[in-house]
Amino acid sequence: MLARGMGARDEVSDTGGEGTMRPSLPRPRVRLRMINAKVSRGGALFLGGLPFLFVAIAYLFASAQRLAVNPSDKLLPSPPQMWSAFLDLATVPDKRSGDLILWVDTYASLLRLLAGVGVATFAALSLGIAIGFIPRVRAFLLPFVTVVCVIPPLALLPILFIALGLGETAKITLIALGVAPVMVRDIANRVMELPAELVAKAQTLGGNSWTMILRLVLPQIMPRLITCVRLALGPAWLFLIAAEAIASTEGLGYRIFLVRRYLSMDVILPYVAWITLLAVITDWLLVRLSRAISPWAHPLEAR
Amino acid sequence: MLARGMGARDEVSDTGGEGTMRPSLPRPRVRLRMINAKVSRGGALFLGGLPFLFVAIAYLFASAQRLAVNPSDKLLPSPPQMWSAFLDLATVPDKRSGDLILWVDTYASLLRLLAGVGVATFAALSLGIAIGFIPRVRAFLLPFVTVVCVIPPLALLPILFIALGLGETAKITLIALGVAPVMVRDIANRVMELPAELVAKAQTLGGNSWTMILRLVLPQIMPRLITCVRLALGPAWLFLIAAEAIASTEGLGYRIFLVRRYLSMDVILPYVAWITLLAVITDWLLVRLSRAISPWAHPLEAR
Amino acid sequence: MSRIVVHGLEKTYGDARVLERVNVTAEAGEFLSLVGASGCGKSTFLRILLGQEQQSSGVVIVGDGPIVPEPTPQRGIVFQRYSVFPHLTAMQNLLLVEDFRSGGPFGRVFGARRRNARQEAEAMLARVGLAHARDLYPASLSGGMQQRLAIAQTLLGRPQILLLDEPFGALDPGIRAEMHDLLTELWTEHGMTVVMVTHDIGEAFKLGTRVLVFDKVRHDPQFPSAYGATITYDLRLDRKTRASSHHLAKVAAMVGTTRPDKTMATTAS
Amino acid sequence: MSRIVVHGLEKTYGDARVLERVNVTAEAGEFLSLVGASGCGKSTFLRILLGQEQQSSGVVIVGDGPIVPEPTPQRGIVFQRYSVFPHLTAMQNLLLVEDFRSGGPFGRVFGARRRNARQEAEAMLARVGLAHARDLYPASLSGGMQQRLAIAQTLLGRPQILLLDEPFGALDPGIRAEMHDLLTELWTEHGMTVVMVTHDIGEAFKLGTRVLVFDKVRHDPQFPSAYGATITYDLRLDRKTRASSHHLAKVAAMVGTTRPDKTMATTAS
Amino acid sequence: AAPKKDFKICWSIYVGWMPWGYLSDSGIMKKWAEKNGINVEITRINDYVESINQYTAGGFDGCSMTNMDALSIPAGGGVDTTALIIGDFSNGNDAVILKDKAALADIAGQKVNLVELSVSHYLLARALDTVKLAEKDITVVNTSDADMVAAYGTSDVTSVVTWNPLVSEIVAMPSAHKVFDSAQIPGEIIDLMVVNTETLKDNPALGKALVGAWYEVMELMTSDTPEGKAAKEEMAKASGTDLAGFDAQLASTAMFFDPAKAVEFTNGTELPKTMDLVRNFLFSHGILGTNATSVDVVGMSFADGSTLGDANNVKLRF
Ligand SMILES: Nc1ncnc2c1ncn2[C@@H]1O[C@H](COP(=O)(O)OP(=O)(O)OP(=O)(O)O)[C@@H](O)[C@H]1O
Ligand SMILES: Nc1ncnc2c1ncn2[C@@H]1O[C@H](COP(=O)(O)OP(=O)(O)OP(=O)(O)O)[C@@H](O)[C@H]1O
Ligand SMILES: [Mg+2]
Ligand SMILES: [Mg+2]
Repeated sequence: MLARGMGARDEVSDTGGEGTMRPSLPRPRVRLRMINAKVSRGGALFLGGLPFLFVAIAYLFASAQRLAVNPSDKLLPSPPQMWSAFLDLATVPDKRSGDLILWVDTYASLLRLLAGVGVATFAALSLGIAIGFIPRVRAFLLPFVTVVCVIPPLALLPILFIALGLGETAKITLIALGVAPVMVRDIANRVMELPAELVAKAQTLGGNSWTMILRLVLPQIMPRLITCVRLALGPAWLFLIAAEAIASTEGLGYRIFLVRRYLSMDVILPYVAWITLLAVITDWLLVRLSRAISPWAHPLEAR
Repeated sequence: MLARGMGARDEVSDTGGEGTMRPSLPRPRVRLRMINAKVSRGGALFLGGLPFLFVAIAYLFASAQRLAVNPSDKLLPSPPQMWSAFLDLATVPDKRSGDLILWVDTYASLLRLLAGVGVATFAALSLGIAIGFIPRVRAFLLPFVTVVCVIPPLALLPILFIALGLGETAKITLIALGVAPVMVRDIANRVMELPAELVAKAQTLGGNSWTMILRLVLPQIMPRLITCVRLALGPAWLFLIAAEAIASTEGLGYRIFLVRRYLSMDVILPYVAWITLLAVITDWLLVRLSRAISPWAHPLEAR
Repeated sequence: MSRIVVHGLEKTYGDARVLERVNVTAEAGEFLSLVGASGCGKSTFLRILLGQEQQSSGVVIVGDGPIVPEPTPQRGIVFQRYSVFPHLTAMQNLLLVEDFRSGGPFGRVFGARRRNARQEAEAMLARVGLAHARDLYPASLSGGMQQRLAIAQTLLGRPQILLLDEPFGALDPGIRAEMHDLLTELWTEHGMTVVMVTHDIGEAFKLGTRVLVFDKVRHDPQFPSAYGATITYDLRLDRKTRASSHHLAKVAAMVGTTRPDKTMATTAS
Repeated sequence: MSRIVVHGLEKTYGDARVLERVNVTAEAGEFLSLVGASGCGKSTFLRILLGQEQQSSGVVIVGDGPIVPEPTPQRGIVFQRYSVFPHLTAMQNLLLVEDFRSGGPFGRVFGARRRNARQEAEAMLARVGLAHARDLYPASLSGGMQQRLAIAQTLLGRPQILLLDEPFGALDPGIRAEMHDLLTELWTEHGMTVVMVTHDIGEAFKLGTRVLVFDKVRHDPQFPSAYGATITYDLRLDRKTRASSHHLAKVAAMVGTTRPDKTMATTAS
Repeated sequence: AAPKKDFKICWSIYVGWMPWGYLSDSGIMKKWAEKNGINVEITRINDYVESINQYTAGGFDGCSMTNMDALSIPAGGGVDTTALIIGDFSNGNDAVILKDKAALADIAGQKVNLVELSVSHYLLARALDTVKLAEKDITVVNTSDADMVAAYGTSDVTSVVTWNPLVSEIVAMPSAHKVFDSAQIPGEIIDLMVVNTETLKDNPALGKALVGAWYEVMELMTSDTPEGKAAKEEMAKASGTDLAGFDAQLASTAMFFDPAKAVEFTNGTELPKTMDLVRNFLFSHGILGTNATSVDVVGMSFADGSTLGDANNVKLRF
């Protein structure tokens, strides 16, 4: 079950001088229990890369096979095809508008995403804390949020668009409505999980509901909130794409939707890859943010 | 900020005899801090009902207004219209197929949902635990799952179809792919948050990786898994509807998309309400399940 | 003002009765030492005095009227399982006290007041021997250090009633003695009422003005949790009794002799 | 077989040095009592022996070879902050030991073996005075009861090396004495090696065959965490020394006199 | 409705409606609006159904749609609607396509993928009539238009009914056989620009501006000038294809470039007959409003003043 040769972390040199963190004697060549066998940096890079490599190879293989049968197959274009289509979008100004389509799309989409997720995060923070911390607010809002959570927003699209128009507001609202309820519930759950002792203690120190929220709940919930945002970004992209598919003139989702009818996978796949890249960068930034804001939640020595 | 008259829990009768849980003297009429003021059962029912009441009134008002202008307005039908449309679907056999449409749709959708969420739950459990518990699997799969988490599955639909066809498999896969990555990440996070002491202790008692998973990780993660499923049900319905919009002959999402073609909100709204009802019941069942499986996580006396 | 009156207190969890017929009156400024077998309900009693839990029946009067059924700054607590705020360093944990006390809209004091608070916190840190750990988060503190931090935090709150649940259990004898001095000092200075649970009979006698023993008087071998514990011994200490090893031995013998599933006779260590 | 050899052990966290130049050899069957000021690194030392943490440098040999850097059934532990499995009742917590030991694919034993395990667990529950709490979850147990459960669980595991971190701190004198007896009994019976951290010097002398004092010898007032603690006193106890109040007073005086930010002289309480 | 100055028109991408995008981008609309003293804002909505829904709900004053959808959605929804411009009818743009089968009759027993209740569905019904089959002889699978091309690529799908540009995408695949198209029922699938009747009555300027701008573009498109070619190139680009592709689509669209031809079509006797077929199709599929008890609930009026259906409830006017 274990990849052989990966347990090689015991091969550290035994020259470590005084004060170094490494043991000064070579460690025994023991085979640790699976859950204790740590992975070196290089090993992690290698292992983490494997699944991507596998997918890439599978794609190349399938694409080559399809293209061999039908050279103008659109479903699985070859990497050069995708690259040239992507480059076109990124560097060749659009004939009609003179814009560099990729960048215009990216800018528009990121703005919407930021606004939508921002609103949702704010709602999660304020409502989540209120619901989790104040029993009356919980009694008041939790049933409603629970129900709203399961209403598929896409089914109510017509009402949403008619109430809010087809502009940016509706799109941002769709994203916010799409991701906020889950976030609110999650944060509320976490607030309810705060140790009762800490809350009691804060009260004996003179904390009132408001100052406890500021000084106890907010900082303790922060790392979770960031995790929450990280988990919400996936659905947020989904709603963004859905919103842009209905009414807009630019945006990553709009472009994908537009070319989907023609099965232009040579545009769709690079766009999806680009979205993925953007999302991964966001995710990484959020992890950094969490470490910066809540160092206590990320001890230096992880288990 | 507090609803007056809601703090009335001190008006318990002082006739409580021996051995009763109520205090035998009337409690002082104190005004508790917001976070401590508990809400009585009736109060909770009343408060919890308020938002629904508010939405209902807002709807009735808006609907009446639109219907006054145009009696056959389709956007916000009146409750009797919706009720009769719903009743039709539930009780009158379809002219073409002879089916009771509502039940056929419900059955088809629930089956898909169950299968999709079931697969996702299984993946979350197995992958989540493996990623959270075994560093090598974490190094191997976490980057990939993180990336997959942010790829909007709807953008890759064409590939999904071609690979899996248009049948049930593709729909179930879409649902599973849509909700699984977030669940996997969430469960993995929770497993990583397990107190290091408990894991160390289990090892000193002779637990190996497998038995620790069975006896320590699995039961401790269970309540979270159920919460996870509860949170995932919202997105799952969304993906179900999206999947059914693509190619199908029955299902709740199919019906909604079909009648959206002529803005039959008198069908859409009851269908959405019906979905919501089903989802709320599922949610409630899951809470009961969690209490049954993990009584330790739900102490009798909540804070 | 900080008088405590408990009358006919009873506490049950479901079927299990933990405390019953507990009656005790403590004048302002008294120092009550609570001893009793493990699991007999001492922490539960403190939690009720704190307002974190409510009695099942009976009256609890704190100060001028019935107890406010929620924790207030009037009553301070040190929990048995040391609890400090994990997201704050040792220093910040202490500064938080003044921040909370100010009750300002930002939950934080500024300017001169903050500087004062910082000085006070520094002094307190030094007194509990944590000056060098000023900037460590609780996760990096040893068990005893966390406990000292929790005590320091509670003392900084200057409660009128101080509830201590085995506060010195995790401390080495040297530091324990220092903490005894610190506590005695603050107690004489501020005249607060103290209720302390301890398993160290010597400590109970050294610090308290009164020693209370919790124990079960009734007993059902079939269903051990049918009856709860109550106060079986209430000893007022003056300088003479405090020193009397007779009383000490008596209390020591009482503690731990009525465990519900008792199988052998025990003596105090 | 269950010999422990520690040579030149050093442990640092970032800049802070907690332990340095720790050398100790314990033969199989010895009972080491560890005492020392709060925060000096006793728990850290135990965690290293357990394999939960790794030393920064130095050699640790357990049994026949260098320590396996992960917890194994060879070594049992009772943590300072009592930790039992919150999702299992008291009884289930104890049954888990046999389940884990069996290592079967279901993580559970069946039939006669389960019946035996249940009997053994019942007996152990009764010995630690928890028979009546058999079906309670840890959340419903008092601090002392959880601690007893943790001890019972660890003892059921029959480790060759038993690591105890202030195991009896939360127990009343009566139960504490019983637990002393229980531990001594199992120790003589199974001949395991015990390393116990305690703040109760009396306990250290009563139970141990050897008392080790951890303390700092070097000191930098500017940067208190520059130097770590080491073993400053190593006393082998035979029947004579065990009773000697001279040695006891000496150790008591050593403990808690070298706190990094020491401001006053202390004496043991 | 009181007279007003600002109007909103929406359209969606389809070969016959591409001029709406062009006349908005090129400023022709602005010119005509100013000439009539009003403002007209033209919005493209990517999703065709959503554009009709928005119009029906009152979000827009006018919208591009087919005759069938105009009858079922706005008119069926009580919104009195006038077909202001009859732009074209489909003359091959909609088609029934079979995979590996060449005759329409082979469709019997197959699963047919199409956008249910759309003009494709109507086309299928008409096609089945010609080979004496009924809908119960096949299984209709609702398939979203966005996924039609991809769906055709899967092995489950053996027959589809759809419209351009999807038809040309699919027909380009080697296995595809077009077995029936709208050229066989000419004039029955009509692409309109409809406006709210009341708004139009109170604001005749709107009608003038829209019609004026539209026919200016029509003229431009037919003129053999560089400007005309440029205009068509832009439309081609906007619909995601090139000039050749766009021309190919135009070839199967009977555009009324000449207003007179449109008037002639409107006045023709075929139109009421077509609308009768359409409303029967809608009624039999239960789309004429849920409370529709007969085909006659929604009335239509024609250029000659004749009506079809409930004369007291005329909601669609040609
Ligand atoms: N993860 C960590 N990061 C930084 N410092 C740490 C960490 N863990 C422990 N320390 C430091 O190591 C020192 C020793 O801690 P340890 O818990 O071993 O003390 P101890 O002797 O068990 O004390 P006590 O008697 O109070 O339990 C403490 O000063 C503590 O601040
Ligand atoms: N939530 C609960 N549900 C059921 N029983 C409980 C609960 N909390 C406490 N108990 C029971 O109440 C009894 C008293 O517990 P408590 O913590 O007050 O004991 P204690 O005197 O503080 O003991 P120790 O000295 O060990 O800390 C215990 O027997 C415990 O099992
Ligand atoms: Mg207690
Ligand atoms: Mg320690």
